[in-house]
Amino acid sequence: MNTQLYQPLQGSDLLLMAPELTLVIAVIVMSIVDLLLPRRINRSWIGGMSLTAVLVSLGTVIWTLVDRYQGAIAGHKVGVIELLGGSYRIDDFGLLIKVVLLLGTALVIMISIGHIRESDIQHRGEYYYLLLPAVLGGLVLVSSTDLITLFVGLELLSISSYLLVAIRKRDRRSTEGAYKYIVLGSTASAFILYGMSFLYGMTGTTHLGQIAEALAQNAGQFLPLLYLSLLFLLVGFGFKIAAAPFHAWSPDVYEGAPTPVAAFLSVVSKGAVLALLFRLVFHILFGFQFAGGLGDLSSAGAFINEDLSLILLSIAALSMIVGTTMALRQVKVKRLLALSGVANAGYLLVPLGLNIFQPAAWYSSNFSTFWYYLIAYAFTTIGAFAILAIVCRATEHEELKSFAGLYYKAPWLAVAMTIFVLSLAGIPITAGFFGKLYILLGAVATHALWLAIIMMVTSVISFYVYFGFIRQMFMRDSDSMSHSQTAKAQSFELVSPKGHVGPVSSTRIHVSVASGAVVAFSAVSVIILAIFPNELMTWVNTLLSLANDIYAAS
Amino acid sequence: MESVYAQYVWAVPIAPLLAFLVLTLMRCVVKGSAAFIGVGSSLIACVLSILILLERLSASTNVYTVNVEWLSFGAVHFELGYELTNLNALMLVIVTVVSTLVNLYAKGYMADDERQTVFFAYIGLFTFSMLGLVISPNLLQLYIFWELVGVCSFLLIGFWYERPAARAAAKKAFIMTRIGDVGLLIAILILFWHMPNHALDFQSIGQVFASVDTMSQYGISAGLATWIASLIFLGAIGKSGQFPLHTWLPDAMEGPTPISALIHAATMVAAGVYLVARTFDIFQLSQTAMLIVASVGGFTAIFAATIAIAQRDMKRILAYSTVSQLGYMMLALGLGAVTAGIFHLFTHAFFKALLFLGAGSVIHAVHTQNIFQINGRGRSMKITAWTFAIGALALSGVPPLSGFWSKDAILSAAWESNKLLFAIGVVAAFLTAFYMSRLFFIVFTRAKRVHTEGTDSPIHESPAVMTIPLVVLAVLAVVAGFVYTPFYSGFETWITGVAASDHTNVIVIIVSTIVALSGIGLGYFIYGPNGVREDRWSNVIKPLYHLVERKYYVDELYKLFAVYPLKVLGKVLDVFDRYIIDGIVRYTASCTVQFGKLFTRIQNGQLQSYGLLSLYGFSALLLLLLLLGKGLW
Amino acid sequence: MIPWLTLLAFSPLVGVLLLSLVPSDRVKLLRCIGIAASLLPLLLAFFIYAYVNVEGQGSSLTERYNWIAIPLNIEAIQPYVQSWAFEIDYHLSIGGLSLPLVVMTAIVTAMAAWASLTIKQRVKSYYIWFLLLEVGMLGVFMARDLFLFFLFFEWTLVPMFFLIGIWGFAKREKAANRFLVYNGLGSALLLVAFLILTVTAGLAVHGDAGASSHLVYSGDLEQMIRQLGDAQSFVNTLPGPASSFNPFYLSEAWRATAFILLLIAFGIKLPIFPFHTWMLRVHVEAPTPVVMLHSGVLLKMGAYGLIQFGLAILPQSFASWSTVLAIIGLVNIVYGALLAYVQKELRLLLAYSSISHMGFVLLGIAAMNDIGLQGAVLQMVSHGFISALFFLLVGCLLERTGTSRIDELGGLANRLPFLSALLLLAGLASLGLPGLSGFMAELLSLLGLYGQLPWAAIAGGLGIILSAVYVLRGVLAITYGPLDMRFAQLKGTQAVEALPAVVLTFAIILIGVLPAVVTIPIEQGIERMIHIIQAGR
Amino acid sequence: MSSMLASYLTLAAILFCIGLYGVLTKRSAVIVLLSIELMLNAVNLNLIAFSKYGVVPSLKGQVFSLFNIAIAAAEVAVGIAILIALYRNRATTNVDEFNELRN
Repeated sequence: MNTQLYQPLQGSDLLLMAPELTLVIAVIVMSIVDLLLPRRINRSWIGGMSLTAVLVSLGTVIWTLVDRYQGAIAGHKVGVIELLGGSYRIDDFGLLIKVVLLLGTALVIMISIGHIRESDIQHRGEYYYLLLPAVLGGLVLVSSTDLITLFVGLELLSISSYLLVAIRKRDRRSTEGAYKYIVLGSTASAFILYGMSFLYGMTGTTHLGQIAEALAQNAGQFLPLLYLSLLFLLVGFGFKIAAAPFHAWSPDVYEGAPTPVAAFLSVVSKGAVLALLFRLVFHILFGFQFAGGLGDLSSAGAFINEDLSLILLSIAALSMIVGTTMALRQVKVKRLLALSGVANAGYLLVPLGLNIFQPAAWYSSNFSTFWYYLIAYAFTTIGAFAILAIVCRATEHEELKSFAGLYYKAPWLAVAMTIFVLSLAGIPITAGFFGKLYILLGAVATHALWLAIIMMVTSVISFYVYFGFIRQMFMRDSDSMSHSQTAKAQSFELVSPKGHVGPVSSTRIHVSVASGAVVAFSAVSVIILAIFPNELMTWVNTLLSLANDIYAAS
Repeated sequence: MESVYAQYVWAVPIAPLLAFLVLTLMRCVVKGSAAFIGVGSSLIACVLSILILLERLSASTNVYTVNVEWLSFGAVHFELGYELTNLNALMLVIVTVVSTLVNLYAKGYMADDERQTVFFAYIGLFTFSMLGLVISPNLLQLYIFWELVGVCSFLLIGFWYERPAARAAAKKAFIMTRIGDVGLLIAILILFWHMPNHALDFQSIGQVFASVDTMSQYGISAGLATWIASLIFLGAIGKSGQFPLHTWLPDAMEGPTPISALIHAATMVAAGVYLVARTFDIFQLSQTAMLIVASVGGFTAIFAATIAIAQRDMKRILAYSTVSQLGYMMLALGLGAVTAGIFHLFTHAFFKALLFLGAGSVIHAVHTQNIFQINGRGRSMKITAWTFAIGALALSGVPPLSGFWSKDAILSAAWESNKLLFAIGVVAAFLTAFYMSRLFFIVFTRAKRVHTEGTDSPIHESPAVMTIPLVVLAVLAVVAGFVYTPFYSGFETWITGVAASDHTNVIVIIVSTIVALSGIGLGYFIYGPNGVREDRWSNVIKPLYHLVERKYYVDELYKLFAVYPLKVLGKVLDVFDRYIIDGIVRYTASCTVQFGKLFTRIQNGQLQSYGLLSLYGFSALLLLLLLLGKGLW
Repeated sequence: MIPWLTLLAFSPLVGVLLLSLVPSDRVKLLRCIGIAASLLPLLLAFFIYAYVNVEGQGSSLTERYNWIAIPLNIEAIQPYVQSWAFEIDYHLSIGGLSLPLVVMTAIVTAMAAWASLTIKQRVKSYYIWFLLLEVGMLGVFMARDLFLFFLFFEWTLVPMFFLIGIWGFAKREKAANRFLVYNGLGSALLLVAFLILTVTAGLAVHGDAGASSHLVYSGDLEQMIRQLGDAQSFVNTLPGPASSFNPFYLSEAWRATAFILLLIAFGIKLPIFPFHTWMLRVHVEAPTPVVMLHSGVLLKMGAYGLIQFGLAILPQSFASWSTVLAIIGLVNIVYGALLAYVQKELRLLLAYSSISHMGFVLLGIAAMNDIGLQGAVLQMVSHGFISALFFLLVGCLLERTGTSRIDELGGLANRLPFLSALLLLAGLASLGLPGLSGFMAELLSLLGLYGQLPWAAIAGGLGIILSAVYVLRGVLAITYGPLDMRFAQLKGTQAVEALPAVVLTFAIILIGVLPAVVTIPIEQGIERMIHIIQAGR
Repeated sequence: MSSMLASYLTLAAILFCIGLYGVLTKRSAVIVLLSIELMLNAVNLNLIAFSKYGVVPSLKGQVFSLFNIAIAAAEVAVGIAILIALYRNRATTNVDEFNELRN
């Protein structure tokens, strides 16, 4: 084993790591070129270049997946490929998550191309090639099975994100947000590390599979320590995914960050860490599962599974409640979306937290529901951020009021926003609805009824929040006349207080091609995902096996 | 014998229905000839029903029934159809004759009203419903038409809708009768579930309730029969204005007078009596129910008669008289004398319609209903006065007018079974004679003593179109009684189908004659042309007089014990709904918002407090694990 | 094979498409398209009604396509099954109780579209949302898959939100919000209940039991009814070890939970007593054509769901709770009536009267026999027409007088005879006059209930008196009495406005005279349901 | 042996707590960053203690701590950079005054 650990990278492995390597090369090339080119030369092409890099990376991931899928239906499933002494692995879990991450990044870059102005961000080249290491960190994160690799990936993602938030360095809010982010983020990293150190201490290894096996053997001895370390880990990761009560940074940071970066944080960063958490949790769960045997309630492992599930679901429930209720009175759109991200982190935590190893349930489709919700969430949120970028640019403030009368100014944008809003609220017929439905199915199938009810009730409360956009877009005028004045004015009219005065503002809203494409693509995807999920979900289900792809038995 | 006309019974109600439809749907086209259509259609119905009656008189044919399925699923088989019995045939004639005459009369009475078309349409609808009620072969169909006549009555009471009083009266009529209707409805529910095959037709009811044995054979206990009968009677109480649901009937006089004659005197209000007679089999099996019917009837007879003594409104006096006479009929039924009850219904229909139309004729001329304002001015209307006198005498029970015979039949039945009820009947008869003579003398004979109005325009007799019905009805009021005298009981046999013996009872004849004459005499003594003034005697018994004048405060009691509590309850619930139920909803909503605000407050921009929050979260999770964690325990 | 039901459900979309192509300033054209588009489903509904009645109910139309089939992970039960999927079928059917409700929906919607001529602002988007709402309503009454039903059910919230929020009266946004959140809560609980049923009774086993079986979680209504009808044999066919424990078993606790969730979920829509406050504001704030739909059709979705997706699936629970249902029904009837009695605003009066009338539906359901259920359905259809007519007239009234407060109006029969006559007729229908639609509905409900709970039926009779009290109070106060001088100049009714009123009146009278038009098409469906109930006992 | 481990762990825990305390209470932004370093180093101490005296001693812990040191350096570098940018905008390093982003 130890000899394997120091096994160098083989030539053939290069191909397997093509997605990551593409990004690495692109970053290096771009930074060098950016450094060498004279100042006066326009850097906008760098955006296109980084987009290309991400798309190439995405292409290789999809190509690998297609390959593996064809293998799977032909009957010879391609197994997990372990690299670098088992610390890095190419499996279907990682690949599927990478699709979401890369797709999300690509869309974020497209928003940026339409959104970022020279006046705003002086170093546009830097901006674009900082996005790549960030997503690269995400890719490493979801593929690693060793605490060290994992931590490196996490920090790559985090540090790049800190920088991205601070990219508007002349902006007071941007730097303030970045400072908050880095202080709290580093503290969270310290928590994660502290938790990891105990895991290592109990097992003497940093390989996830070996940790799981060792814990299955001797968890009973170190139970308080194990719980403590798990708690430290959960606090740290909870911070990274902005789950309540570790969410407080996210509204401030999102508000400070440029809109595309906020989108990146809420989708790519959150998705990658969630995926990692998924893997981590299932390692521990599976470890006990294999030690105890099917439905064996006597072992300590079964209890640990239950407790872990309880903790995760509590965080999930709290996130939903806090995220939703805090958003009720929120008038700043970015903060609102940040809080929506808190609630959605809660929803995404549910498939992780469901205790599928209790004998009462045979349900084990956690990953496919998780993945479906993640991609639905990615499209919806990025679409919403794209529109936010367009609208706030036009109205030059970021309050909910900036959406007022959008229907008159840009009807199609309003329609697209309606789709995203419906999806966020979980109303048919959108991907958001089906995502929640599938998660809920799992919750009910594993008899976590209390969670199902909390989930549904919070999503109903969120109706009020999200329909606030609709109220603004369709029921308000874009002039500054506030709602109360309108209502008052109309209550005096007895006879026909119906309807509105019609389109008043003639402010044209400029929609760049790239942003428009993101909006259109996201909106269509949200609908398509909802109506035709069969193919995609069959793929996921055929490819993925919880036991093989997530659990890294050494 | 083959029935010739019986198979066309369906056409009897159809004629007025067509009139209604034509008048409603083609209002603009037929505007001028509304009265003609009304009279014509009811005349057709009248002729046809007389033919049917004659046919049934000449040969005692069997019950003729036709049914078509109306609604059917599972165990439910509701049928619509018609049934012809002797009782029905008689009722058909009563209804159509009165209806025809009233239509004719209304042509004159309503000549000036611009909503004539509507009026005749309503009458058509009413006649249709009443006829449908009469020929119903089952209880459900009867109930349907029962409600329809109710709504027609409601519409016609409120015909002059601008008057708040008419609005209130219409509403009251509908709601009060509805209370009774619900009783009937519940009776139907009970019957439906306890009758074999869920049958509701009268023939099956007759079979099941033929005797105590058959009843128990079908698993119906005596107690249940009492309940059914009482509930049916509750329906009758509402419709026929029996105590305590009588208050709507006097108020219903806000409607046009022809309507009062047709609906609130002759036909609809008698439907209760008809209903009891029709379901008499059930009543017969329950002593309790019979006693209830008799007591309510007897009490109402005397109760309403006393009220009538002190009223000043001409139509109201007649209305209370109607209530009282309906009580009489109920009394008869309660005593088991179905024939007597029906017979009184028959005679009462004519003379009471006559009285109302006569009153209408006077009112039409003098434009007031207050008898003290009319104050003898009716004397110049000769035909009206004479026909009214005939009606009053018939009602008072002066031999040999029709009222005498029917009242006699009831009193003799009472004499035979219950002396107390007989006494009540006699007192009521005396009071009837008294208040009728009071009414007649004040309106038609009193000398003009006070001129309330400055210029007293001369009073003319009403046009022929109004007086002809009066004359016809007067004739009927005289002769109708000879159908069933103590010396001839063929009518009873014909109605009940059981051979009956004559029931001559000399004592009763003598008593009732004396009572009627003395009542008239007392009335003449007080109110005659040279009578003493009313306040002489009314002052003597002032409290009692007030009590009677205010109708025993029944309306006030209703207001106190039904209307106000309902209103107060409604208001209380409204507050409850607004502040408690909705309050909880709003409170929940605001709690949610407040909960969100709680967290928002932590969002103060200080990164260190964010860190602290996370630390608290960490501790909370630790606590959760310590408390609930299964692994640690 | 023409997919008639799909055509019916989605035919309003034709209108949506056309409307979106027309520029928004051509108001007249937009209105024509809107109305024509709502006539299209009406024609189809009539056609289907005739077709089903001619061909007999055996041929009741059904359409079924596989739609969503999400494979589920089977690693946890690998040895016992080959595959496992979660399926949502696109399954429409007109059988059961649906047909009369579908026809009613189509008629009321078309009439409401016609009545929407009063809408002056933003006509284009109004009709688009209006037609989208119709899709949802028609779909609700035809869906035979729990989740498909839910999709349509939940979808109706969105167009309603817009219709209330944009075209409503002064406090429209508040009303829209409250409508959305309150009803959203209802449908959220509904979804949980549906999922409980799906993960237990919704499991179908295809193929042999043992290693080669294919499991399917599905929300198929028929299958669920079948399996719950014969719970014992169902459990035995399940895969896996014949252990004492089976995750697919619907335990008593879960059954009760599902029942209560269903009751609350549909109860909010119906609405039943403590959950009714949301509808008051909608009645007052929404534009009257929308209230026609809301009160006429949307409330019926709750009642329909309670029967088709509650009673049919969980007959045992309903049977053991029937007394409670009856009591709730009685409370609804009396509470609604008493509150209607003291309202000063006609629209609120009608809202409370809806609560009262829907109480009869609950009584019919509590009866648990064919008579009661027929009564309940009849009441749904009848109340649909009556309240639509009422609100149509209220709309005309508001248009003219600017108020619908009872204490401000009076004597309108003088100036508006036609409108007043219809108002009176609607009132009479609402208080259950024979010959109009309400009578047979209430009679059958009570009749059925008497067979089950005699005391409740007798108490329900009280409601009949109270309904007369409040209806007459409201209607007579407006139409009868002396005419206020303010209204001396009111214009009479125009033929354009009169048409929908006449159609609705005709429907009310038709059902009153021939209730068989409603009862015959649902006879078989109800028979089946009764069979299920009796088998469950 | 295990007593050695316990004292190392206790020391690390104390360090971690001091660091956390510093992060949560110190007003100077630089000291806050420094406190984070303290926390990270507490972890390193932990790792090395485990790697030497742990239940299953192995070299991996030391390798891990090396990675940590490198990453912590990067983190602090970025942190200081951001702080400088922030200082340029605000002319203060007082953490309390960084509260422009709030509700």
